[in-house]
Amino acid sequence: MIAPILRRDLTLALRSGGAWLYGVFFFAVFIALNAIALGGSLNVMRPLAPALIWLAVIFSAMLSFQAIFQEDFNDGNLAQLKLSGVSLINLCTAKTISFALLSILPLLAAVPIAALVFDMPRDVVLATTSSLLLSTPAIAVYGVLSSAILAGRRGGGFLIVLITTPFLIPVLIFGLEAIEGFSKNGLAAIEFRIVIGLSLIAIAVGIPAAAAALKAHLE
Amino acid sequence: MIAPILRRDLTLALRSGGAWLYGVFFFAVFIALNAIALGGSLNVMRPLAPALIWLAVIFSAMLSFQAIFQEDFNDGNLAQLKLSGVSLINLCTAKTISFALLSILPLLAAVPIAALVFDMPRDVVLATTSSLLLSTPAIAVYGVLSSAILAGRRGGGFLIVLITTPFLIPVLIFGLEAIEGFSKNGLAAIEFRIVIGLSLIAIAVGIPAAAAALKAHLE
Amino acid sequence: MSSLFPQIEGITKIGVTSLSLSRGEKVLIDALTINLVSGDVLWAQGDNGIGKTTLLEAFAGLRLPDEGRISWKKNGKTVRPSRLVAYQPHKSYAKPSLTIEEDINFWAGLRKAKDLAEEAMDYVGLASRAKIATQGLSAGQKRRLALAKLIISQKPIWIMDEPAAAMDKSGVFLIDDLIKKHIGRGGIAIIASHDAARELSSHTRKLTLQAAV
Amino acid sequence: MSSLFPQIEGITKIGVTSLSLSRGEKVLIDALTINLVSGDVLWAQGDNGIGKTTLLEAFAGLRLPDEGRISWKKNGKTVRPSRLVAYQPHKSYAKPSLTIEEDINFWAGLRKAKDLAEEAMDYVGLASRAKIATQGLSAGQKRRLALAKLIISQKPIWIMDEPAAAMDKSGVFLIDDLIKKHIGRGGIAIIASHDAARELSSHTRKLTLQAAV
Amino acid sequence: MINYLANPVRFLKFSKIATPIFGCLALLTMIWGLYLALIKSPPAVEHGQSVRMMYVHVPAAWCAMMAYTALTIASIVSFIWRHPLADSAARSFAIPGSAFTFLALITGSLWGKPAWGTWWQWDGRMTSVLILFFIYISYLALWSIIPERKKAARLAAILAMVGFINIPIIKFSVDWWNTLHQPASISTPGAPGMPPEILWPLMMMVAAYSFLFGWLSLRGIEADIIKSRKIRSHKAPAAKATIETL
Ligand code: HEM
Ligand SMILES: Nc1ncnc2c1ncn2[C@@H]1O[C@H](COP(=O)(O)OP(=O)(O)OP(=O)(O)O)[C@@H](O)[C@H]1O
Ligand SMILES: Nc1ncnc2c1ncn2[C@@H]1O[C@H](COP(=O)(O)OP(=O)(O)OP(=O)(O)O)[C@@H](O)[C@H]1O
Ligand SMILES: [Mg+2]
Ligand SMILES: [Mg+2]
Repeated sequence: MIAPILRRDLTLALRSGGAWLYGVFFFAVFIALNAIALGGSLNVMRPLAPALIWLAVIFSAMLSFQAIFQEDFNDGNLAQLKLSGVSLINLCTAKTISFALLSILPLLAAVPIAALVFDMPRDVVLATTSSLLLSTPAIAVYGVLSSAILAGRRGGGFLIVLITTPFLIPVLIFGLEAIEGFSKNGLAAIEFRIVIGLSLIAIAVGIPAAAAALKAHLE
Repeated sequence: MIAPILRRDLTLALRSGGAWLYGVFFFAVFIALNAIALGGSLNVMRPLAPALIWLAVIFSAMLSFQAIFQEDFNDGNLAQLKLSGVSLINLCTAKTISFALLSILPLLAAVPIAALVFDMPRDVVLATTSSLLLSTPAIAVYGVLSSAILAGRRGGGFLIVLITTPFLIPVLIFGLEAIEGFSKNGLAAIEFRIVIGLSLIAIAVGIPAAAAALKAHLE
Repeated sequence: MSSLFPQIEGITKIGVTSLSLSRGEKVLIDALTINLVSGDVLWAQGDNGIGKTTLLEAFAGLRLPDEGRISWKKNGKTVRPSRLVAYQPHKSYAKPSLTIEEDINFWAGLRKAKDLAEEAMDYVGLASRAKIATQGLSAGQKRRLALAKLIISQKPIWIMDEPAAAMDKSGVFLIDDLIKKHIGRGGIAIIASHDAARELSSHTRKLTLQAAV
Repeated sequence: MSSLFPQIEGITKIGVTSLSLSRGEKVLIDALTINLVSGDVLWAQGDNGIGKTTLLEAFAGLRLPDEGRISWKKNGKTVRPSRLVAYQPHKSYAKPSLTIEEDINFWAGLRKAKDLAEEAMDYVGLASRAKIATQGLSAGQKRRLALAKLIISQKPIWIMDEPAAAMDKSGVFLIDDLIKKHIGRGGIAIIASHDAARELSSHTRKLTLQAAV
Repeated sequence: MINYLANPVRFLKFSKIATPIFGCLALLTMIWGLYLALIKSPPAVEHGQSVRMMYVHVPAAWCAMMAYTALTIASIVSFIWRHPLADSAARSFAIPGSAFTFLALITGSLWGKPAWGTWWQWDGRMTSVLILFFIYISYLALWSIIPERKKAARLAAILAMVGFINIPIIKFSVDWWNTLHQPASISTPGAPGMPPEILWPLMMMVAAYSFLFGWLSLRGIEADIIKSRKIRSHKAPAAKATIETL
């Protein structure tokens, strides 16, 4: 029962007038404003580039977190989904996948462009993209979890930022470490294994927790 | 007729479970994640501090832009406000003031704390706070304008970021210049006059434009 | 008649000339002409989706006509619709986190009629709930709150979309009584409803919309 | 009887024992005991805000009782409410940007009943609007869409909150007809409505809630 | 002239003649200009063959700005007189306008690599073109997310007009910011005393881009008029209204 929900979420996203693409624009705006604020000299920017790209992805994702369950909760669709007999674990899995597809992967596609703007060396681009890709499950799961916890709170947008920060800080730290590690050991670097581990833990813990949070809302 | 709307917005904000404070949390999270991602050494961070604080304010404000009219539009309150005979100019003025009070001023109060974290010299803190304070009207007006244009669009959150960016970039640039200027000429620096000018232009152009946008939605 | 329903000064008119309205690809109303003056009731009927709500929105000045025009007149002078019209839509427009009292006081304040707020709450039967946040209200209570706001608006033209939906029996009586009082003091009422049209004034007109074949 | 209404296998029961429900400080339902089996209709009545919707949510398993318990049984075995219950709330739960067709197909797909979607749309009179986004639907059309989703859910217990609100005359007939068919095939219907209770099955029970004095 | 063309029927008549003319002129000047630019003109002393990029880049940048000016004028007309043709025009200017902006960015980047060894510099001019691109994108996005045409036209017009007021401010601000942080490190081979063998192909390409812009815009307006007519003729019939007095 994951496929129909996934399909519906993708349809809804396509109907939203390209709203899913705006994440990419946010990414671009984030990079541009940072470049402007930090003075714009490439010598200053180049070493900061992987960190800025990571931050752009994290913030862009964070801003979409709230929407994961909010609408379905407010318009009564979540209650109906529960009554329809869909397992909440499946529901959370579907939401994780659709979030990763719609809100994170487009950002990864934008990384090479950011790389041009910062004049990043090719292997740093590769390392940045890989570390982001491997962290995608963790980012998406924590988004689903916090959105499930806060479903239906108006003005929860900022609170969600606060709730997810502690979860995302390790992801960010090891993601950036992995980029460093890459320059020495390539994809075999131990840091990449840590990143993968973080993603697996997130899935194992976060999805059941999100399902439990939804259940608590619906009874 | 500005006062009752302002009073209601403030009441609603207080009822929202502290949602208006989350802007401050976002500000803190933004600073913290930047510090972590950029490596955290004070020598690297100190010169970047005013820029990071400005960015934190801009992004935090941007994220609240959408909410300015969205709920009032979706639940029919905006149509009723129009029918009640409130002039849309007054409405936009009230929204600008409430946004400045609820979403920007708390951030300014948080600037001194960020200053401690970055170990900023006292006059830089003063310069940063003044430049932000003088830019507050411009930031708030552009938020009201873009929210009025996008009222009622679901998924407009990111689009609002895109729409407001071109307006906020000059504010950001001159705001940061003003901080530089302060070190030479204090508050008398020409850059401060430019910042004030930008705010005045924003008010003169943005509020009537926002009112016109609301009118377009409601007829 | 209590101070909730003061006499309405002057003559109010609403004139519709060859009005056309459409939604998406669908023309709902075409070439409708009708004039209403103080003391008139217009009772719009028709199947689901025929266009009653769309028409009411145009009457309220919240929807531009595709063609034709609507004019709102006070003592012969054309004025903005917001001067004359109060509109009760299908959906409640109470702020979830405000109490009933706060919500109604806000609208009363805008009309400079704070003294009426309490009386109106009492009139629609919500006085005992005054301190509850409106998000906890039942469907019918939300409609009653909207009625109270209609009253305190002190406008001569009332536009009501399905006012009796979700109302209990006493609520339906209340609505009829309200409309009669409003007409009696020189108001106009425009109502969309699936209930059989009732003669609420000596000038009740029934507008029936029927699907074209 | 068309394939939209297949016979319901086995016996369905819903048992409520000394149920108490409250909202905020207010106790709405206290010590209610009632049992319903296949073929029963429960018609809940009472003034606005008395607690009908709150009760229906508890029946649907969407609200935990303060005290007492509710059990849902299929052939004597207790099961989760989501196995048995379909619920039509006051508010429409259609996704604004999906077309009617897409919205209904989604729910049909979840119930593995895609073949019924079209028939159900036709049954409630929306077939001609299948390609319109649900945000454009009129109030009554939204209720009809919810009815269609109730049908395709293929559940034995139907819980309907004010189903006739905003419905035109043909819609009211449709609802009565639907409920009769559903009861005829061994279903249970629980209805909250301000309309006079009608005998929709030989086992229609009326539950009247009255404010305590 | 403008008054005359404001009627869609007359406009269609006019564009039936004008569109192919613009198309042909665009094609001719483009071929001639490219010939002059790519084959006939000499490589620059400083930049070698890569100078030829200038003939694609500079006209694109100019036309991007010209298109925005046209867009603003159409928006003002649309806002004040609520004329549907002005809406069509505004929207039809924005599409090629955004394409030219994008082209200026891309060709600038491609030029930047051989010229300065990097694809991008955060200098004032490039930054302001990037911002112009943002404005175009949000303008077009606004059209795409609002289904009601009249409403979309009005809101988009407001955005375009306010955006125009902002453009000198952007230009002023990024130049200012750039001069303080980055002393001009870019050599611009386009100073006023340009030799004719560079000026000529450049002017020819500017003409080509302008005709192209005219052609694309006219076609856009035409298509828009025809589409809105089709919608109008396809509309389902209205309900029958009867009024009786009780
Ligand atoms: C993405 C990067 C670039 C952008 C967005 C850009 C943008 C522009 C714009 C807007 C203009 C017209 C300015 C005016 O008329 O005042 C222009 C002209 C010009 N650009 Fe670029 N440019 C870019 C990269 C480059 C590069 C790498 C070079 C060469 C090294 C270059 C050389 C020129 C020249 C020679 C002109 C004509 C200058 C003049 O007429 O005064 N541009 N560019
Ligand atoms: N984009 C669209 N394309 C075609 N038809 C549309 C579109 N949007 C709305 N409609 C139709 O417009 C009509 C709107 O009807 P409206 O809400 O005015 O009806 P109503 O008479 O108030 O009905 P009800 O009694 O159910 O409240 C509906 O029939 C709907 O299907
Ligand atoms: N926080 C609260 N404190 C006190 N009372 C509350 C609170 N929240 C809700 N209520 C009351 O609970 C009741 C909920 O009623 P419910 O929605 O079940 O009524 P209903 O019988 O369905 O009415 P209707 O016919 O209008 O739909 C209302 O009377 C409401 O005022
Ligand atoms: Mg309606
Ligand atoms: Mg109810």
